[in-house]
Amino acid sequence: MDGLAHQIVAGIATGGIYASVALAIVMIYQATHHVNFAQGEMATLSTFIAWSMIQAGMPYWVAFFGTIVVSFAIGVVVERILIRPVANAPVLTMVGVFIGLLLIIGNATGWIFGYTTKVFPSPFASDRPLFGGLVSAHELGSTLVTLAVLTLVWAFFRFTRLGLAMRAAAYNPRSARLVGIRVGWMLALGWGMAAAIGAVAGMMVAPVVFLDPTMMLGILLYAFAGALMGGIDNPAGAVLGGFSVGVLENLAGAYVVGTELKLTVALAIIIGVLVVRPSGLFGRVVLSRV
Amino acid sequence: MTTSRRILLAGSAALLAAPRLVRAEESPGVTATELRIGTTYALSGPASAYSLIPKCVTAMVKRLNEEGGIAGRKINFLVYDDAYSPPRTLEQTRRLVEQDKVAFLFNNLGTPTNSAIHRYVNQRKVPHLFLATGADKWAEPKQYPWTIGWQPSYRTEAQIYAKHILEQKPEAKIGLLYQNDDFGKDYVNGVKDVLGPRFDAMVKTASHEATDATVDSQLVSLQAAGCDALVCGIIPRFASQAIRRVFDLNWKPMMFMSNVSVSGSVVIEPAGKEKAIGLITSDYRKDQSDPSWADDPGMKEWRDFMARYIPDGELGDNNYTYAYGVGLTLFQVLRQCGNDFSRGNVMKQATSLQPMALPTLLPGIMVSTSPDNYRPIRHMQLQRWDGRGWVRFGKVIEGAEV
Amino acid sequence: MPTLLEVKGLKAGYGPTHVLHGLDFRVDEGGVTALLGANGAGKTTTLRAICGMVRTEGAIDFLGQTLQGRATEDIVRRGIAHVPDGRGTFMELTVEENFRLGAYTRRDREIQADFDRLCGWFPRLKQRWRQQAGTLSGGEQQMLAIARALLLRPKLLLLDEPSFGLAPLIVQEIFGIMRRIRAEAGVGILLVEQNANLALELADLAYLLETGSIVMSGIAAEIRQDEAIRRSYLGY
Amino acid sequence: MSASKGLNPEAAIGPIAAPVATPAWQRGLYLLIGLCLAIAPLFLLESFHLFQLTMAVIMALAVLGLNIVCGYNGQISLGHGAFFAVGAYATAILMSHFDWSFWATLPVSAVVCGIIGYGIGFPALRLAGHYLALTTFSLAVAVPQILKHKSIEDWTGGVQGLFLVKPDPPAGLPLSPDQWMYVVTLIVAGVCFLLAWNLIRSRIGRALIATRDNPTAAEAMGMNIASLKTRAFAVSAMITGIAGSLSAVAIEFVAPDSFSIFVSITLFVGMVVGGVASILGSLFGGLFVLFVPNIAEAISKAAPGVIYGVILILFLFLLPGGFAGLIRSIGHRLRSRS
Repeated sequence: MDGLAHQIVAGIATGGIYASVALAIVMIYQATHHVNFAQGEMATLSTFIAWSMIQAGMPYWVAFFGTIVVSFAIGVVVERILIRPVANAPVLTMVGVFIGLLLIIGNATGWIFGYTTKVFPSPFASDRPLFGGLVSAHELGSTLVTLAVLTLVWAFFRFTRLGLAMRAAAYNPRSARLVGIRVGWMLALGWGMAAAIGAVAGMMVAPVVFLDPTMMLGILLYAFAGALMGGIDNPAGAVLGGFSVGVLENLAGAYVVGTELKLTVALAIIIGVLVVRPSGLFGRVVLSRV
Repeated sequence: MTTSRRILLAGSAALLAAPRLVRAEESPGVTATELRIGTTYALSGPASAYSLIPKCVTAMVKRLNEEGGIAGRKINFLVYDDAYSPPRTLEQTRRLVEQDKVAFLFNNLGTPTNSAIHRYVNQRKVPHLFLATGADKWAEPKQYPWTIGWQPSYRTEAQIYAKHILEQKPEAKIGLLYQNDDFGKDYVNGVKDVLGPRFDAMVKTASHEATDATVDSQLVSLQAAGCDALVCGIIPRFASQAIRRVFDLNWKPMMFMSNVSVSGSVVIEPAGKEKAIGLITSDYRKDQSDPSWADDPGMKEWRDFMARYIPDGELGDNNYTYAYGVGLTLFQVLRQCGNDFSRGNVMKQATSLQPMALPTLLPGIMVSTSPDNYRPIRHMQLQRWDGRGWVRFGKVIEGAEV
Repeated sequence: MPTLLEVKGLKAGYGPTHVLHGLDFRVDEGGVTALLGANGAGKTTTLRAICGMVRTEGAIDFLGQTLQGRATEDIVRRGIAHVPDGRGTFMELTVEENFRLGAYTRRDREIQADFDRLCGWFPRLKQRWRQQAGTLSGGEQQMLAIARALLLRPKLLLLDEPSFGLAPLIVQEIFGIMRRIRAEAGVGILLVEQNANLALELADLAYLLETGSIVMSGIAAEIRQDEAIRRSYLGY
Repeated sequence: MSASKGLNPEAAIGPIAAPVATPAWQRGLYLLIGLCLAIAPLFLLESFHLFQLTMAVIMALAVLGLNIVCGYNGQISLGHGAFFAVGAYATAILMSHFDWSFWATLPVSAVVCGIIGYGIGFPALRLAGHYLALTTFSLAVAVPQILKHKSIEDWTGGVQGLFLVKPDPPAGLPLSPDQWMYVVTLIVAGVCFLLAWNLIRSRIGRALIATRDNPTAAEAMGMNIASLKTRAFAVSAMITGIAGSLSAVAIEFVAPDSFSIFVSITLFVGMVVGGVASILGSLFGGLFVLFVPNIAEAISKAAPGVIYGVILILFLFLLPGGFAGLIRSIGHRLRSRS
């Protein structure tokens, strides 16, 4: 049973990675009601930007916050240039643009920074592993960072005027305009914030999985599963979902289906949740009477 | 110039044979002034980290052409992108063979990709030389006489580890961590070769996917199974993770790492130099980050070449040392061809290389081939990480004898 | 009473087709103007045109300034609140959040006071304060939509068929509230309604639309008295 | 739009007008021209280009499959590479393990893909728009992993893949294997295109389009939307699966690495660039996905993917109807001028 406990702890540690990316996905969904396929690539690009800053000699935290600012700007620019023009187009067009974005950002990152694996530093001391070596100080630290981001995001949406306006703009843009909300800017803001959160996720993930342009492809899928499990419009649920997927993946891999099908576990969770309980395990069910 | 002298000496026996004078125009890809050679590589996409290899070979070809080329001919080295997709490899290979009419193919990248063209090139009788893959299947001269590998296969490497474990810890419980693809599976096969029927009782396997975030879960399983030896057939990214995690878990197995993932600067340093102490691998190349090769003439030759031809190249990347070795092997074949670059003769010379040392290979490791030996490099030496560098121990081991 | 909204030669439509063919009408400050007409006459489009939600030609002047070519958000920020067809409440958000959104553009300190005042007007909303708007009944949603619009502290309120789909009793209640708005808030109202009788009772001015043109206009009370008009145009 | 005030007539018509009947002689003429265009390369091209063209036709067929469910029926799929893979493996397994002839494997491959497509069509019913895209995207990412799973390794050859051999030209026909492969591909693809053409122009085809453009109205007209959508998925999977079968024999090799997520993305790009909801567009799409990587490689050796993405977005922005839309609008302009 010792093995089981270890698997669970290790799963939580990996789950922290998924949770941070899931949070970014939920963020963009809350703000824009889009599921951004290029989220992983954008986060990876941000992490490379941070890496370049650190390579150039900047202290870690300067690079950290600098990257957040730059990523925010990138998110806003992407929304303005690529998403805005097709805002009223069919979903197919939108999905097409996301795929195009994925191709462009993913390949451009590889082109600029190369595909060799790079080391990304952690701000947390790594000499004393915890829980019998199952969790590194970095994993604990990054989980705390994720929870801090979650708290910030939650407070922002729950208590601030801007947060409420962003949710309103996403739910019902026409009505949002009628209360004077500048919907276009809310969407751009949402993209910016999602990109910034993605950057944080990338910077927390990279010290563990090492930095390369394809770092996020697998993670993104688990993160999607986590986000859906928690309810795609529920940040806290997404974080919880991310951790759950980490644990589930380990348990299923170690005891049920074998490690060759871990990705398929994520696929099964995605399909299962969407079909059986589309609002997620922790999501609110939206009732509407017409 | 040291290069050519070294190779001249090594290949003197072949040079003594009188060149058969065949009109060059009769062979595809060969004119009076040009020799055309092609390859396919992943120049784009995830596997394009390896694109440094053709980049290096192209630079070597440039140097060779500046020095006068081969038998009065300039070499034209064509590199096409297959994005590591087998169907694309076939398309690009057919383009090279049928449209560009290359004399032969050299150092194509990847196992699935080369598998897709394996039969095509053999049907067409196009030499398919020194592939950039460590799979075991390229040494079948009877069925596929036109295809030949270069580096020792992963399977051979795994055999060496398994044998070493049996010598040191006959009652070991072996954990085998491998990536679930052709590369990783070869480690399973190699260990199986040595252990035979004892495999199931002695070995606990755990695979991971290239898309996985971490290999923590697998390591936890293997540790929980009571393994006291660990063989890892994994790529650098996961290697660093595994070294670090095994240390953190306070698990002290006899740990073996695929020589794909033992670069001091790429793998060991990220994991922590002290955390890797005791790690064992077997290699045929010199690790350029190892200070003991600082004054080695072979590595100096390589560094001079890099400084002149690829000044912006990342010297810590061992793709460059690999490329330098395989490139020199090609040039030796071309020199042995004399003036006859017909496909038949190219293949004949490629499969009759007298034992030859190369500047970027470990001392004592020779490249040699014969018509029934399609494994140019069969030797490796075990080495152990001592906290600062790799320390070789034991004698040079010939994989095929294991 | 001074003029609040003056519309001249308003043309509007979707794509290449015109739905409105040159309308002239006005709303006075604190007054109620009713737009009457059958389904498809262009009433909803007229309201949308004022709010900048469709492409328009002609003059739309609000407090002496043109609204032509402005974005919806800007028009709203000038003091025009629109309760559109389908109500435009935020179904997924709570009643409280809908209230907060209503006051989104305001920065004054009286927002809380307005919340209390409107809760007094709509006690049912107070009861459902933390419930999702989507769970409210149709009447409650209509009340929420009106409350949400009033929280903007508009000078002009555009109402698109507030009685649509509601039970007669609820309709009575809502019209009662509109009388109150008129009396207490001093807000000008442009009311689109199919229930001509109710609308004329409330309105000062009335315009009758038919296929995108005004076929008749006048003082509401007079039209209400005129049996001929009622018979031929309003059908009751 | 408010549902309470009736339907918006524009939305009901949709971006693509209902097909207009063409006179029979004209259709015959088009068919004849098409046939000549299709057969000519057999005699004009050397074998490498013929091989490329064969692959282009195969990709076109796969794009056609995607177009049926995605273009005509509006169910977004980013996972059609999965059906392509299943078709390829069905043929490869039957040919290499059981020595079936290529022709005999085709119906099996079609049926297997049809069943799997039908199966996937069910959860798809409950997923719309982004969610369906996301789910199928996940499927495509997971495909290589499933293909090499050890429980089916004896059949699939695991990571090593399977080898098979092109069908030989029938004795007496003076054709090389490459030429014969082209003919085989033409025949199979031609039949599929004709069937698809007829399907789209039939009552079912109109129902598919109606379901895409206005499900409420379609349901009100008595169409069984669930059954239409799942069947569309099945037919679509069948066609893409047959394309997979053809690709297996044309390449003579299948391996998990041949069916990465990029196959699915490629098909999607092919559909958008060729023309969404256009039979002819699928053909352009096939040509595009085969030849553009080469062009992209020529523009930028380092990042053809960037060029690919840029082309995709440019098409979405400037030519949402794809090549087919471009040709259609040129045709309209010419006709209205004369």
